[in-house]
Formats: sequence, C-alpha cells, structure tokens
Amino acid sequence: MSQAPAPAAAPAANPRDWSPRIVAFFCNWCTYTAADLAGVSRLKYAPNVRVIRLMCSGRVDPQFILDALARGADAVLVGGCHPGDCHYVEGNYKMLRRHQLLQRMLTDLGIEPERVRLEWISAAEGEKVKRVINEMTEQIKALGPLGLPRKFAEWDREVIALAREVHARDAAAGPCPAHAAAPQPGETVHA
Amino acid sequence: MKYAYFPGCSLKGTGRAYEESLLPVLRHLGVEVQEIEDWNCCGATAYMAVDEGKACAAAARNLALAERTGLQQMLAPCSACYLVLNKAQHYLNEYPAMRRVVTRALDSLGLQCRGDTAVRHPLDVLLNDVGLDAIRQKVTRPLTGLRVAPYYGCQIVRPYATFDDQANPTTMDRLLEALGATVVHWPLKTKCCGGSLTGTLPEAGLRLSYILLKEALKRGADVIATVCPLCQFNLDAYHAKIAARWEPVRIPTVYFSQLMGLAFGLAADQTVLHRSMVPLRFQPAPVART
Amino acid sequence: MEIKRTIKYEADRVPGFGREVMSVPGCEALEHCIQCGTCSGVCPLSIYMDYTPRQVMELVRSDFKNEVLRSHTIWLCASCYACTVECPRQIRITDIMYELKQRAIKEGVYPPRFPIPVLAEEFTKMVRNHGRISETRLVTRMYLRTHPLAALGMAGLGLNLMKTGRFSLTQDRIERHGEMEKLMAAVDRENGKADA
Amino acid sequence: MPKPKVAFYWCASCGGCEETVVDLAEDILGVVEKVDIVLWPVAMDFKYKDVAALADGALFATLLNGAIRTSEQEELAVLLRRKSRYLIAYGACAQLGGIPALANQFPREQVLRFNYEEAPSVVNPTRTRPRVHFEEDGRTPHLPEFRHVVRALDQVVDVDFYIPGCPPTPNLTRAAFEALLGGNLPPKGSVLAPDVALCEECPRKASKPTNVAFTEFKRPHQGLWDSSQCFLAQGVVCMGPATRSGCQAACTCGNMPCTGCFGPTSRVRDQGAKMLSSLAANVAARDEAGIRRILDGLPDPVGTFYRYGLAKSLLRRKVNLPTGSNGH
Amino acid sequence: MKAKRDEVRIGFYVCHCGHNIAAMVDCAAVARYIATLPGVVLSRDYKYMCSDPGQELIQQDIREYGLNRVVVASCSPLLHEHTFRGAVTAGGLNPYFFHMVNIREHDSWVHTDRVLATEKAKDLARAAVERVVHHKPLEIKKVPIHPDVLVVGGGIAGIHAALTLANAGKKVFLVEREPSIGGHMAKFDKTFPTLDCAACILTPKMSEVGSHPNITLWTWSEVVKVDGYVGNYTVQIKRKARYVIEDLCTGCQDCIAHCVYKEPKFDDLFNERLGKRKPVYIPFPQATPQVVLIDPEVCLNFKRNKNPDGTPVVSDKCKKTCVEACGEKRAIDFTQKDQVVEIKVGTILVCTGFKTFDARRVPAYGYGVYPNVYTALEVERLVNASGPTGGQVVLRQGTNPDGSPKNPRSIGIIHCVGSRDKKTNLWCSRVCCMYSMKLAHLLKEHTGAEIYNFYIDIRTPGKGYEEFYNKLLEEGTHFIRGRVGEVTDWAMTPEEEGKLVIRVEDTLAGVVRRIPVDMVVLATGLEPQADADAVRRLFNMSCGGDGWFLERHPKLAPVNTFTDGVFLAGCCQGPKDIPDTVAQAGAAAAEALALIDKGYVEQEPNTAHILDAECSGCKSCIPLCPYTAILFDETRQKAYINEALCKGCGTCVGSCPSGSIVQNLFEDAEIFSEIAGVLADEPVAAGRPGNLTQAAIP
Repeated sequence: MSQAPAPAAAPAANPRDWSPRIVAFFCNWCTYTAADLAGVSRLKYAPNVRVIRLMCSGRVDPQFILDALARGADAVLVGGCHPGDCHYVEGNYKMLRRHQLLQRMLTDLGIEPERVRLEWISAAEGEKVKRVINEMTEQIKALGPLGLPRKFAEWDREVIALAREVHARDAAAGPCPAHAAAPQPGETVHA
Repeated sequence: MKYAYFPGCSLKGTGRAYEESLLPVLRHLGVEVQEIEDWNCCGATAYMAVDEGKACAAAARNLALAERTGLQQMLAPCSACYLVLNKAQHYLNEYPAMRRVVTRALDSLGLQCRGDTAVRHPLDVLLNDVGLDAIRQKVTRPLTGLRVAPYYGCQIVRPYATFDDQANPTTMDRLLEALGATVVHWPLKTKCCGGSLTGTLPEAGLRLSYILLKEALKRGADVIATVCPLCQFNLDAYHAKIAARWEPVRIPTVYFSQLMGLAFGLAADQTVLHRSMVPLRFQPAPVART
Repeated sequence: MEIKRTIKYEADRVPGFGREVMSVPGCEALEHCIQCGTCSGVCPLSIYMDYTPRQVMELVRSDFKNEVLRSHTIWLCASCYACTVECPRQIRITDIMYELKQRAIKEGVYPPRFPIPVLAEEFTKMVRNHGRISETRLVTRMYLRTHPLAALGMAGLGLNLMKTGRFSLTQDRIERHGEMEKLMAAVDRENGKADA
Repeated sequence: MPKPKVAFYWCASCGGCEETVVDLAEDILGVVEKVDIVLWPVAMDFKYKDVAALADGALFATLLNGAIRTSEQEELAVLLRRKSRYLIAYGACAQLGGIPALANQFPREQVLRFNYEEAPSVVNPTRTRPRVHFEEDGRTPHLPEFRHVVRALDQVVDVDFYIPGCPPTPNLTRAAFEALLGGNLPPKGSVLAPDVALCEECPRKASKPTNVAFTEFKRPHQGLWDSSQCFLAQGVVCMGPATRSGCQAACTCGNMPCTGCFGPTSRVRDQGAKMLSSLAANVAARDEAGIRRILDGLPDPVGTFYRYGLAKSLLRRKVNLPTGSNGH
Repeated sequence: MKAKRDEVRIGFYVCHCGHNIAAMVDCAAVARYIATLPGVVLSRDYKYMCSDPGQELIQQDIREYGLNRVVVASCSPLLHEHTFRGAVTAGGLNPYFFHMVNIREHDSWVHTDRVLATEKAKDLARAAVERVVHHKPLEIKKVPIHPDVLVVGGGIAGIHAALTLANAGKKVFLVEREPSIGGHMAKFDKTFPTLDCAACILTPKMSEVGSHPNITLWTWSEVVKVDGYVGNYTVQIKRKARYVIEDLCTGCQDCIAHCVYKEPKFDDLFNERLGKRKPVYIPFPQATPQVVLIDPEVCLNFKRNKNPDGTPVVSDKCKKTCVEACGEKRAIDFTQKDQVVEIKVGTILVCTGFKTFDARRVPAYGYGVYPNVYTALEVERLVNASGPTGGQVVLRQGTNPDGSPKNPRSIGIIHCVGSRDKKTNLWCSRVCCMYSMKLAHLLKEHTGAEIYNFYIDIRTPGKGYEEFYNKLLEEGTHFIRGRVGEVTDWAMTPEEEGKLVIRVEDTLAGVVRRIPVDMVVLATGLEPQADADAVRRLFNMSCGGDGWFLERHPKLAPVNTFTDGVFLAGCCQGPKDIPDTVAQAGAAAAEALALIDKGYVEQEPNTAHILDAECSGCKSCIPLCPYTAILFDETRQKAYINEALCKGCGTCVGSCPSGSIVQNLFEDAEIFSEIAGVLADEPVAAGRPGNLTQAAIP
C-alpha cells in the first residue's frame, strides 16, 4: 500500500520549489462545511492542504497526526466546532486536551508547535478557513520542510552502509538464503 | 495621582486662560502634574494635512518624552493635541510600516516610543480618577442659578470615544451639575465650531460659531463652557464679525476649568475670567459647609 | 446664457489614482462605499462644498484625480470627524480628506493665494524650525502671504487679544534646537526621499 | 537426530533478559536437553568465527536481546539473522528499543561527553574517548562505531518473532520455547504474548470506577498508593491500558504502576500516542488554563509514554538531532 | 493487505462538473494517473457524474468490469455522496464500497494554479483509492420516526406549519413563549403589497390552531431541554404560571373589567408601550387562546419581594374582585407555579422568528430623545383600528390649534435603520423598503400629511412590489435618495421652529437639505432574537456569523439544519416577508411529513463497536461518550456500545489505548491509508516509518 508511484512532480525533488504539505483533519459538521462554504463563495487560498474528513475532531487520534508527519507532512491542521458548539456536545474539548499534551510532547521531540495547529472554525466561517490555511502555509514556509521520511533515510544511512558492506562480503563468501535478506517494506510487527 | 502634562502651543498662547485656570484646580484637588520637558507641537491637524508621517513623528516625540518621565498617564487638555496624540498612538499600533519609520526617526534623536502611555483628557481624569464626590467636597461657592451650555466640540469624542459617549457626551454635564450649575441641554454640544476655518474662510467658519452661540442663547444659557482653546477662541473672539454678518449673539464662553475655580472659590488670578473678550459677570455666593 | 460641457471622457481619468489612495493607511475602507450620503448629511460644511463628500469619495474611486485635488471640498473639511463616526461602512473620510489635501499640496494644485494650504505650509515650517507654534505670528504670516489687506481687518481682533493679554509676537521654541529638523529629515530618509 | 542449535545473544542491554533465561530455573535443563546452545556470551565461551563458520540457517533459533547502537551489534545482528531460521527479538530493548532508546532524545555527542567526561564517577583528565580507528604500538585496531540512533532489532534486520518484556517473564519464555520446538507457531511477526491490554489481568481492574476524569496527575514517588485501587483512579499514570498483558501484572501487584514494557497491542501503531490520547481526553478541565494546570502533572511526556517504545514510535527520535552522514 | 489488493477491483471516476472542475483541474490527467494505481481496473473522466447517464455509467461498469469498489472525484460529499451511493447500490454493490473525493469545493473553486490544483486532485483521489480498499459492506441503520411533531414559535411561520401538519393528520405540539400566538404579524395593520388587513387573514388561522383537534397549543411556554435524535426526541417544556387555569377560563374578561385597578395603568407591550393594560389582561382582542393572565410583577395580590427561587409570593392583600367576577368558573389560581412537561416527538420545526432593531442604537436619529420619533412597529399599532388610539395618528408631543393631540402634517420615514451598517447590522433586512412604503401609504391615508421616504436603495423584489412602489409615486409620496445624517430639533429658519429637522444629502440632486417634519418614522431592521444563541444550542443547530440560524444548504436543503429531524422556517433563518415565510413554513412541514410518512430514517452506519475479545475493560472510553452509549458488562468485565445510542463521533475510538474500538466508515486502517494516500508521492514514503528504509539495500 505504500508503493504508489510518484506523480510527475515530486514536490521535494527540488528544494527551490519546495512548498509545504499540510494534512488537515476537519470535522464533518463545522470545519468541513466551512471549507465547502469557502468553495461555494469562491474564496481563493493556498493549495497546500489535503483535507481528511472525520465526523468530529474528537475522532482525531494523535497517531494520525504523528503518522502524517512521519509520512512527509510538514504540518497538520485540525479543525473542529467552536467550544460549546460541537455537534457531538464535547468532542472538540477532547481534542483540545489531546492537542495541548501533544504539543508539549512534540516540543520535546524537536517539532515546532506551529506544525500542529488546532482551530475552531464554524460552518459559517468560510473566510476563516481561507485565513487559517493561508496563514499556516506562510508560517510553515518560513519554518521550512520537516521532511521526516528523508530524515529517516538519512539516519539509516549509517546502518545501510554497513549492511551493504556485510552483504558484499558474504556475497563473496557464498550465496545467502533468501529469507536472510533484509525485511520487505510494509510487512512488520504492525501488519 | 500624578500625570505627565502636555500643555501644547495654544495653552501657552491665546488659550493661556485654560492652563492658568486648570493647573490651580488640579492642584486644589491634589492632582500632581509634571510638564513634559522640551515638548513640541503635537503635530496638530494642519500638519496632518501636509504629511501624516511627519505629524505622527512629531506626536511620537512627545509620547517618547512622556514615557521618559516614567509616568504611565499623560494629560493633554487641548482637544487637538488630545486627538492627534491619540491618533498617533493608534497609527503606530495599527500600521507596522508607519511604526517602523517613526521608530527609526526617533532613534536619530536617541528616543524610543513604546506607545503605551495613556493620553487622557482633564474631563476623563476629573470624573474617573478624582471623582465627582471629591469635587463636590471642594465646592465652596456653588454656581447656583448659572445656566451653562456644555460644549464639547468635535475632537475629544471623535473619532475615538475613549471616555465618553460619542453621540451624547455627558462628563462635563455631570461635572457642571456637581458645581451646582444648571445644565442647558442642547443638541449642538459636539458640533463643529468652525475650527481653523474661521481664520481662513470666515463665511464658512464663523457661521458655525454663530449657530452655536445663537442656539445657546435661544436655550437660555448664560455662558458656554468649553474644553478646547480653539473653540474658546472662535466663540469668544469673533462677536463683532458675527454681529456684522448676521446678528449680535453675545454670550461669554469660558473653560470648564474656570467655572471649577469659581465654584472652588479660587482667587481671580486663578480663574482668570478677565481673559475672555466677552466677560462672564457672575459671582457665586459662598455657603457655610457643615 | 453661458453653457458648459460636463461630460467626462476616459482620458479625464487618472487610472490607478483611486487604488493608490485606498492603499494609504486609514483610507482602505473606501472600496466599501455605497454612496448613501451620510457623510454629506452630517458634514457641517458640506453646504459650502463644490462636491459633496460623498461625491468626492466616488470621484476618488473612479480615478478623477484632477477634479478631486482641485475641489474646494478637501479644503473645507474642518476635520470634525462627524462623517467618519457616522459612516455605515466605517470609511475614515476625514483621513481620506487629509490624504487628498497632502496630494494637492505636493502637486501644488490649489487656488492661488488660497489661505488654507498656505497656513498648513507656514505651520509646518514653524514646527520644523522652532518645534512650537506661536499662533499670532503664524496667523499674521498667513495673512501677509494671502490677503495683506485683510490683515488690517484683523486689527480689532489683535487689539482685543492684547487687552486680554493673549497677544504675543515672540516665537516660542523648544530648547534642543534642530531636533525637529533632524526628526523630519529622518522621516524623509525612511520614506526614501532624502532630497525632500 | 541432532538437537536443534540455539543461540542467545545480547546487544545494548542490561543483562536482565539473560537473567530470565536463567530464571527458567530447573526448566532451563528441560530446554538444554532439547537443544544445543551454540552461542551464549554471557554464560559460555564461543567464538564468533565458530558461528560465522556455520552454514546459513544452520541455527534453529536465536534469541537476541538488547537494542542496537553500535556497528558491532549491527554486524552480529546481520550475521545471526543469516545463520538462524528463527530470529527472535527477546525483551523490550530488542523489540522496541527499550530504555536505551530514551537516548534517542539526545545527540550522540552529548551522550559521549557525559559518559566519558561529565559523569560524576568519571576520572578522565585527558578527555580520552574511544575512537573507531587508532594507532597503538604499530597496530591499528578498530573499535565499533557508536551510532547516532538507537534501534530496535527489526530496524536493522528482519525479525520472525518478538518476546516482550523488561525482562520477559519465564512463563512467556517457556511458552515460546514450547511453541518453537512444538512447531505450532503463530504468523510471522507476531508478538508471543496475549494481544489484550494489561488491565485484563490486573487484580485492581474491578476497583476502577467508570467515570474517571483527571483533576491532577501524580507521579509514583508523590504519595503512598492504595494497593488495591486502580492507579489511574488515584491519578497516577499507569500505562496498563495501552500495554500488552502477559506479565501477570507484575508491577501493579508490586504496587507500582505499569510503565509499558510489553509495548502496544497489534492494533496500535504508537503506544505513547494512544496512551496520551486516552489520558488527555479524560482530563476534567474545559478551559485552556485549567487543562494546562492539570497537564503540568506530566512533566516528561516522552519519558512517560515512550519509556520503552521511543525507537519504534512513529517519530523514532527527537527529529532535529544531528546524524552522522555515514557509518564507517 | 497485499492479498486484499488483489481482490479489489476499483472503478474511478473524475467529474468535470461542466467547467466548474475541468477549468481548474486537468481531469483527464487525474484519470490517467489514477489508472496506474494498483487495484484500479477502470478510470474515467466524465462531464457530469451526478447526471443520470453519469450514474448509469457507474452501474454498467460495475456489471461489465466486475467492480467491487467505486471512487468518484467531484463535489462535496455533503452534496452528492447520497446520489452516488444510490448508483452503486443500483449497480448491485453495497453502498459503502464507495468513497467520494471533493475536488470542487475543496480544490477547483478555491485555487488559481491549474498545475497545483491538478496535483491536489491526484493526491486526494489517490487517498480515496487507498482508503476504499479497506471499506467493508455495512447495513444501513433504520431508525423509526415518532409521528408527533413539535413546532416552536407561534408566529405566522409556526401557525402555518402546525396547521399543514395537523391537517395531514399528525399530532402537533405548538409552543409559544408569549401569552398568545400571532407573533409580529398580529401587530401589523395591513400587509404589503396587497394591503389586506393582517388580522383578517391571520385571525382565522389562529382560531383554527386553537380549535384543531390535532394541535396541542401551549402558549406562555418555553422549551427548556431537548434530548435524543432524529425520530426520537424527548423535549421538556416549561409552562409558565398564568395564575389562571386555562381549561376553566372562558375568556369572558369579566375579571379584567372588575380588577381593583379601574383604569389600565401598566405598559401594554403588545401595543409597543403606546397603550396601557391592567395587571390581569389578555394581550389583544383576537388573542389565541382566549385566556387571560395575571402579571405578578404588578398585581396587588402578590408581594413585590420574591422567593429565593424567584417565584412571586402571594400577599392576599388585594380584595380579589377578579376572583369574585370569575365566580363559579373558579379559573383564577394565585397559587399556580411554573411546571415542566415532557413530550416525545420525532421531528422539530423551529420558527422562533426575529426581533426588531433597537432604534436607540442609532443616536443620530433621536429615538427616545425626541418623543415624536417613532419606530415602524409603533406606527403599525398607531394606524391600527384596534390599536391604542383606535387608528388615530396622534403624536406623543404637541397639540393641534384646537388643543387636541397633534396630528402630523409632515412625516419623514427613514429606511435602513440599523441595516446595511457595519456598526450595527450589515445585512439588508429585506422588508423595510416595502413596509415603509406601506406605512407611507397608510399614514397618507390617515393624515393626508406630506410624506418623505429617505432611502439608500429601494428594493422591491417580489410579486407586485415594484407596482406598489409605482403606486406610491403616483400618490405623491416624496422619495429622497440619501441616508439621513441626523434628526434634530434646532431650527435654522422660522419654518423649522418647533419641528424635527432631518438633515440629509439628496444624493440624486447632489445637494444637502434640511427638511422639517412633525413626525419621524424609523424603519428598523430585523435582528436574530436576543436568545438565538441559547435556542441554537438547545436544538443543536448552527448560526451564521450574523446570528441567524444556519440552513444545511442554501439551495439544496434550505429548511434543514445540520441536525437531522430539526427544520427551520421563517425569520429565525434570516429576514423575509410574509409570503416567503409562509412558503418556507410549508416547505418545512413537507420535509417533516416526508420523514414521518416514510416511518423511519436511514442513518449513516458510522457507529462504533468494541472488539469484545480485545477489550481489556480499562474503562477509559466510558466517561468520554456524551450519549452514555458505552456500558460496562460487570460479569464479563468488558465494555460494550449500545449502537442505538451511538451517534458516531468516534471520540472513544480515537481514545481507546489498546485500539480495540472500531468506527464503521472511519476505521483506523481506512484513515491511515488515506493519510498514506495524500502523502504517498513523498520520495521515501516507501519505508514504513519506524522501520529501516530499504531503498538502498541491494
């Protein structure tokens, strides 16, 4: 599932035309609707955000945020109803609390707070969708790429170098059984 | 209570009666003021007409000097100064570009302007800091029977209604009542007096003064109380010309501070009523206080 | 009878003028004007104006620069801010008037010997040189530059001022001479027009 | 018929895992008679070259404990991988990175500096540090490279099974051996422990009310805890809900809260994130200030939620730390 | 997952939506790209997917290509998800093997760079393709609908809706917070543009409501609590104490006649305080129900100080002549208390109306300062034959030469008071132009005065409206285009003496004018009710930025709200005139009927369930559910979810520490793959985060 072919322009290919990749989780009732409204009103905003629709910001599992970052998002935006307006009474409060704790942890792990943003945007606030997305895009532009996948690769170069060496040595020494080859991507303890 | 004091040019010139009467009154009420050292012209409206940036810088110099005094509050009795200084603060906070320019310009004088000094009008201070009760305490000669038309003019409630209602300000009304005077209610209390136009386009400027004077008389006022040197000048100095153009509408115009002095029983050289061209002839009787 | 052609051709417009004005701090909201006329309705001086404030707003918006800068309206504004506080679109009309006055002065387009800009200029000069205003001197200078004769008409007033001890021809000034000049020069520098 | 060959090996670890093997007590004999132990550095003397000499896949199983931090450990991991039919990550460090992986919060330089210069117990006036290559009377031996990143075993080589725990319990180990030898194995990649969270087997489970909302968080040393009541109900962070069972709740039985050494269930990708999610969501306050005040009771989120799992967490490591451009 | 990949056969469709999408997104390119993804057996772009042929296309392909997953990239799922699920079902698939991608509202309409917009479309589409692999067939949940309806608000909207429903044989509860239904319309004299008398057309409807066997009418009552969900709402209603037993009161009004107060003495709110009433009163002659009530604030039989809980204290100081007068009927009961009743309904219509703008907020017009400045609503009462002056237009201040109260000879009507103004309300209130002209006509009719209308723009978008404007012009009413600067009482000229002077620029003539008048009428705009926000929360609705209740979709669902089973009608949704209000009320009633007669609602099966074997019983999820849908089975020591109560927010799922709760349609696997999908073009995303990247190993 991770082997999708890269489209024409892999954005990271050339740092000059790097532009932030932001994954957004919008609640169905307020923020997603607001984004629809922004569309209907033909407001124009930066094309850097990819919206994933959930029923409520309360559904946003911190794993989603970390996974998005780990897979190459430069930032994550979570949008929910204003406090007191949650379609499910108080899902947005749950998210607010998670967000605060997550921010503390991410800071310890070297990720700037700006990269994970929580916004209350009501169904009527198409303008705010535009403002927040543009604002955030600018902020992240200023911060520069997070680029975790590339970081992971960089980290692992030290190991890969050795792996190569050993493999080379053994190749000389004789054939090595298939299953001793390094693990295939995608199949792991999580699978 | 201590305030940095910004007199402004008029209070040293044609509007000296304002300062001469205000300072004693404040002293009498235990309000300390410290004149800002080497203050300059606020930038005034005429300047705005030439270059907003420079007007702002001129104002900012004063704000910076005020900040130097370490007093958070700044007293600006002249309406024009009050407005311009306030406006400058707003612009500096609303428009980063302008702030940058002004900040750099001030650097060249070795000054900084944080822009956090509260620019306040005497009416504001008297009602909200001193309080009407304290003022009543000091009234020894209530202005009983004196019918006063309170005249605020434009610039202390417009465009920034900081301490009073924009459409119908009442601070001076309440102050005058506290002095024992009878307040004449009229719809022109915030109308324009003609400003600098009286000097430049008499027909237009004087007419506005004429309307004010006429209406005040019509509503049975004995005197108009004002808060602005320019208003006072316009309403006091042009009676001859007005009479020549329309009809005589003689009614004295004095600063509210002069009336306060009167009610506090301060000496003549502290109420300086003699500085009005149309004199106010009213001597309140003392009352025995219990 | 004398007849006058009032039609406006596109050539009479100065494209971009409106946008330019609306880009100045304080003048942004002009684009929201709905031409309701509240400004004229509350303006105490609109009755003397060749264009009502509302018309000036529209003329600015439609780039009729020359008409606007030559109008009396901008000089008649006494900056009482009545329009600004009443405008249903919160347009800072007074500030726009200031902006227009500035442009008129910079371009020198106003009636000859017209006292208001002269006053403004003298005022500016005095502040620049002395840091403070001495009203009597200022007014006198203005009259001398505009209607020397009219100055005589003011004699009576001058007399009264003397009587009430409010007349003085001495020039008040700040102690740290030159600071104002320095300050203004700095502003010019910052605005990138050191020559001014 | 020859007995299947088995190897025990340790990498970045404390030795606790080896203890467990010993803790099998008399059962160790049972194991020993069923298998030939061909490599066990902690207990016996074999040479790597002996192992290297073996044919690929000649080892039936290798139980490798400890995290991977040095090039030597990597090399051995690769070697043992090749020689073993089943490579088993044994214990929290091999499975998740374990305690050593907490070092993933700090730059390698800082770790070295502390250990060779700053640690109170160190006397090292010349500030000598191990170098990979160095000259010594004509010879140039080389030492293993100390990596920038601490890794779990499966971040270096392919792993067949995982036996969790810090350390794994004798029971799990025994069960694992039985499964291995009996040939009734779960799908590759499985963790050989129940796939349910710890609360299932925690004796305090019943004592937890259904309406726990946190008004403050306390740390284990900040009080005396009712030994019969759920820690979370007492405001103490217990990783039990987010951690695999299989340890018979050893810690909570010893009146200490669970710290998560068994790692997440198979349904969870990031143990810390999940625990964080559940704890935060149940904070009582609604206003930002109130929430902040309560969360102040969790001064070290990473250390709390990733005590063992940092290497295998979604972020793996403090992301802005420097990395060596290459290995050797 | 790999195995799964082989079984799935995905059909992908990208919609041009005419030019709406195609203009900014290269649909063909998107289709070509998606075709290259594993599992995709078919990838098309098409002009209008939502059209019949478009849907037909999907159905055919399902059959011909044996598709078992369908992805459509077009507009917002909130718009057409239902449509396409229908098509998928018709094609013989479970509707939930479908996923929709929003490349219009979220892409083509909001971006300006075609290349980037196309990239975004590809990313979003790829995410859907990744996601749909994990979709599972689901049962559509059917929830039975309780046939009774609650209508909140007894204005013309509520009245019309209630009658429509009741005549269709449904039981209706109509709740009105005032003592009588009728709302604002009951206060109007005539209605524009036809000028038929408001009472004549409203009163029959009101009495029909009062007597309708299917309508339970509760006035002087307020909804205080709403629980449940579409089809099954439990509503608590507070019935405020009237101190009169409704069933016993015959409306004879003897009590009023015999009240110890001989003369009406207290402000009559129905008459906008222009008239007076007694402590025991009936709001207006046609009031429905015809039941009096007593105002404990002023009635002599109550103490002025209240109980701690705010309820009034009976003093028994009064002679109680009213009780005597009531005699045998025994309708008056001073001991009455507020009481809360609970009802069950399936659907709710919110028709809570508007409030008029408070003219004091525009001080320049002198309302409250100059007695002869009136609001339009006051004038409605003034010209009304049953009004406080019996239809005589007499001013508060001034007298005629004969000493009688002054009749105005000149009247200025100021439009847009509080409307179209950033300082108050930016919206156009839609009705003021027309009602101002109506009042202009009526005032001329009553007084023959000179009438000036001061307007910014005249807006007459309605049947017969422009004609009415024309009629007014013929009548010689003056129309001056200019927003009035101020209303003042200082005179410049003799003819201004003693009058109100209106200063305005006649913008069409380009001159500033001062116009003296005897009377000023302020055409105040419409505003959301003061408690709109509380009401909104009560029914779990949304408000627009301006405070009006928000419809689900301005065109496709104008009377629906974001809460199923709750509908909107009338001015609570935005300013509108009576014809529009009635039409909307009818529409809302029809929507409710459609639900009721269907008998059930289909609900998104997006509920959550707990994996029983995997649940450790840690109870972390239980306090998180706002609907207490999560329960704990003490014997088995595991949590379980009552899916009937679950509304599918997924909060518990996001919080389960061992990942043992699953939300249909939003399973972890589905969302993770969606995340992977939008980001998959990251060069090294191949390696699973947390695992050694293999790219470099030979």
